[in-house]
Amino acid sequence: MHAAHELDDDPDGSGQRRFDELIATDSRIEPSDWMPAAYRKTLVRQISQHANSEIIGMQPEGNWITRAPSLKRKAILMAKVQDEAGHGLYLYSAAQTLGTDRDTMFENLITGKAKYSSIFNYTTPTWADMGSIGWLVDGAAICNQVPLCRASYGPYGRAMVRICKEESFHQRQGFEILLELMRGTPAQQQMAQESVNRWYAPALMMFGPPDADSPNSQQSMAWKIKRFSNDELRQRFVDMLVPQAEILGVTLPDPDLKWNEERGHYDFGELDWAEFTEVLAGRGPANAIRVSRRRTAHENGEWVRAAARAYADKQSADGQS
Amino acid sequence: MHAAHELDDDPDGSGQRRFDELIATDSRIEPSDWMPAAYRKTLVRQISQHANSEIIGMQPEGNWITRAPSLKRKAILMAKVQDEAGHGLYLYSAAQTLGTDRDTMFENLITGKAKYSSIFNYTTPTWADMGSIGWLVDGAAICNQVPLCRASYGPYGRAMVRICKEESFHQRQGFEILLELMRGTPAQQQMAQESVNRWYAPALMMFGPPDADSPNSQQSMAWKIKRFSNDELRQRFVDMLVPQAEILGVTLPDPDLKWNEERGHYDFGELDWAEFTEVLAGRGPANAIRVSRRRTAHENGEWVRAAARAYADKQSADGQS
Amino acid sequence: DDAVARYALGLGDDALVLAQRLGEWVTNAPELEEDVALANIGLDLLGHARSLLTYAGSAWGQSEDDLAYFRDEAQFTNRQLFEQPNGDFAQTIARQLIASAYFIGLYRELSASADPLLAGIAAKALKEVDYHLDHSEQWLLRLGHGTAESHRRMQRGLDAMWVFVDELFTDDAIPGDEDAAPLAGIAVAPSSLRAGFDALVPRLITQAGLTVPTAPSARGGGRQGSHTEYLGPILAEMQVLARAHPGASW
Amino acid sequence: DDAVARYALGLGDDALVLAQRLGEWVTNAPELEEDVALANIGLDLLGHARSLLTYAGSAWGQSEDDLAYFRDEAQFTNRQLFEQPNGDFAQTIARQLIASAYFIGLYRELSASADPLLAGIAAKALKEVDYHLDHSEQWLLRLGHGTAESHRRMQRGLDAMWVFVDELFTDDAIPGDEDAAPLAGIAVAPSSLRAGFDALVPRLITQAGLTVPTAPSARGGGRQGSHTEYLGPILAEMQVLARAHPGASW
Repeated sequence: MHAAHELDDDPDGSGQRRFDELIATDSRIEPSDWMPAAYRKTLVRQISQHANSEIIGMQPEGNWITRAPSLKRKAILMAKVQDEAGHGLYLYSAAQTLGTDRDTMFENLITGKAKYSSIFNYTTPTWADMGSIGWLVDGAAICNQVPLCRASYGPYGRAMVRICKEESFHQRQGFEILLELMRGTPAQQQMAQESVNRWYAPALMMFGPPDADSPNSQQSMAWKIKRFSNDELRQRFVDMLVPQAEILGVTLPDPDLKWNEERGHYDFGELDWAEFTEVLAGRGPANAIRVSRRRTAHENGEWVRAAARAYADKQSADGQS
Repeated sequence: MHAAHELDDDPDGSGQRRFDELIATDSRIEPSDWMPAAYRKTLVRQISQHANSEIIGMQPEGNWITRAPSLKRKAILMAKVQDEAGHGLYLYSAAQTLGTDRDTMFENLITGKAKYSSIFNYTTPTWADMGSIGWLVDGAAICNQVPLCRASYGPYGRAMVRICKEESFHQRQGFEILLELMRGTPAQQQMAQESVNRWYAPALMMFGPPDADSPNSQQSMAWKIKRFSNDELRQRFVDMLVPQAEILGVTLPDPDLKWNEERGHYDFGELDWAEFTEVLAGRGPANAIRVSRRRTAHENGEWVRAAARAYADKQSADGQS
Repeated sequence: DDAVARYALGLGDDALVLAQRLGEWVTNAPELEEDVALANIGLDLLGHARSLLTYAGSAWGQSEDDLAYFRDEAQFTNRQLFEQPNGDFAQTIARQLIASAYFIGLYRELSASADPLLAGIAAKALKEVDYHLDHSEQWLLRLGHGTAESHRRMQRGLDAMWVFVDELFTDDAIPGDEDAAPLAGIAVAPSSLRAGFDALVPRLITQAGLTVPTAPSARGGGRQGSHTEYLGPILAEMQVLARAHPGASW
Repeated sequence: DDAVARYALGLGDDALVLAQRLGEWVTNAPELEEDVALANIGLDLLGHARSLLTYAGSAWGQSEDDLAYFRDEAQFTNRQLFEQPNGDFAQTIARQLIASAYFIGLYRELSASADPLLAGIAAKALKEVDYHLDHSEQWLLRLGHGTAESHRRMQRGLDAMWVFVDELFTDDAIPGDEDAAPLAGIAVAPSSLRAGFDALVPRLITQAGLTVPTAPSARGGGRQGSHTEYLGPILAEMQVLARAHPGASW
């Protein structure tokens, strides 16, 4: 167990010196390396939250698997939701290298103790939401995550490399869904625009509060877990979206959005952080159903897992006898 | 328990004499009266089969409650299926007066030991089947059941009076469903005709095999449980259907069907008794799902019934203390 | 009157969606008596829905079936409680307990509405929902005090459904009537029903040996067409046949 | 060729309907690994369905989506096993065990078909269904030998699904090809696969400590459009969006 590394495990300070050096030279910290307890704790929180987000994030899209309007889209959507489950498992593995076991993390999720990305507390009333989630939500996730591929903690950075590859695939698929709708019937175009109207601002808020209100960010940047500030990433995302929206022919729902020649970036309007706080506090459109749905699945499956455990026990008893 | 009446409970033959007299005078046998063991057994079999038929018969119609095409039809259908559950309960009560308890009868149903009417082993792929079941299946049931209102066993006869009233209401509703379809679009008319094509012959077979092949009927008629032979009832039913089919504008699927001036009845073609036997033997279109569906409901509800029992026990314990 | 019609529509959608959910139980209940009871409650609610939708539709030249079968998810204005899945029997009872207690307060007040049609519908419905509450209450007691498993499930059911309680009593839920003046005397302000609910339901829960849940509320917005992901599939099934034959009569 | 197309359609419908059922599990599985595994199997089957329906449709100028979304229940020619409800996890495993063992035999033979397209589809599918059988087999063992409850449920699942086995091997199931001659060398006669199935599946069931069921078979007739009452609601959900936007492309 890695817990042995913590607290009084670095009496002569050599662990800290080596850690600082690895960070300074942009090298990777590995599970067997000494690391500060706070660094470990920050990583566990971040990685498990990310895993939980993948798992809960299956639901808004899973909602449309049985109703996808073409077999091709059904296949893409099933594959995507399956990827998300895979990401969840992969990230749990990365977190386990830090000494926190998966059952605990999952238990924290289904008892409501652990967090997941607030964006998944929005609902998906229309098919176009499959496009918006891909284009906007996965798009924002990628902006967040690409820098994480260089995160100082090795297993996390490597997990992110794989995940980012799949996410950018997902983003393109989302863009294609919207493109197909915008090239379709008036009803389809309206469906696409209405969906983008709902998802645009929540996607921008995925980068977290403005830098001035984001107390944890500084330390994470010093540790090279995080590489860019919330506001930097948000700006990068908006700059990326505008030309894509033009290709799609959708209007981004922000009257203040315009090119700032001087800054070389798009200016954009104030976000409704009160809304963000509401959703974070559990009063989003779908908070009430997300965790309880996974918990119900887990509880209904208890007899299955019990059988698997009993069988494994019998097998290993047989092996020993 | 009524079992005390059986076998050696009529040493001087007075019970049998009184029973014979009641039957001869068309009077009613009541639960407290002496009755021959075979009479009791025949009744229990018939009444519990009838109850089981009502319970299993809920399924082919229950299939369309969530998809009924108008709110009025949805309401009528829900009420009908609910009536069938009520009939099942009511008939179980009548059978209980003969000393067989409900749990045993229900257990026999869900373990596949007890029979129910074969007609409910047909499926209801279209909405028009809600019409055909009402018009043809309930119609046949009424022909069978109206005479049972005068059945010699009191509780059974009285149960049938109530049930027949509701059944004739159901039959009219089925007729109305078909009438509405036949007055509707070509697609609706086709739906109605196709459904009648499927249900007509099975409905005629509901009266049981031809009299020559129906060994149990004679004794039942002597006991005045049954009042008309299978073939008599079938003829009555066909005679009733033909003018109704004309009003509907549907074709009854029997090329041999025609008025026989001499007999004063409609002649009709041979029925496919091999098909009847197949379904009876468990190889109908829906045998495989009917019993297992009710059994699943029962098993899934075990914890609910256990809670109700535990609560009742606690209540009565409290009452005593 | 358009505002009255929209008010009736909201109430009608509540009843319709819950009736549809209860219809799913038929042939699947834990015992035959419950097949009957749940169908009965569903039928009553369907009756309320039909009266309310017919009344709403009369303002727009639309029939109850136009409204029930040819609106899409975003046009349905039921509150979210009513679209929640049946879950196990305990969750159904939890949902019905909350719904029936809410309906009792609503229809009691509404039976004094200045709109005689709404008043009439409410007066008739009131007798029925009173019986519905009784049914839920009996099961709440049985499951709460029954076995360890039934207690656990009943509490879980309450926890899952309780988050939809606040929405029932939110005043912004009268669409198009934001300042509440135009429908004064006609509609019932949802918030005015809260005290009655709070005086009744927590006591029943406590009497059943269970705990009144405290989780944060769902956001709601059903009256504005915002729904949880459970409504879409309900409508897909409910509307499939009617939509396959547009213009047909049944 | 119309007969080949109808043959491909039947196989395609089998895969499509089963894929749709497996899709219902996603986000509801007993553990995340099973969300992944069941989605994986569903995806493979969906892939087979798409190839087969595309091939079938090419004979009639119809796309895979025309066939999947715009046919009614009576036009679906899947065998009844595939439309059966997921039930509990054990029932899903029972259904998948039977399906996968059947598919293995089918695709092994079909990969030698004189029709190069069918042969190609089958050869690709064969590798995948082999993994599917392995998955079911592992769970069959775990549930059969696991706990008393899992054993009971697994047996119940087998009992419920076994009645649909005979239909899989019924030769009259090649529509429009009653004398079997025109498709000789192209299609696989279902009855020819029975021996392989019987040599495999009963042994697996027995190894798991379970009993091979003996209840009478369901009548079948899926290839002729006869279905149990479970197919209608599947199609209502699957087709709802596509049908709401006729002629749209996605």
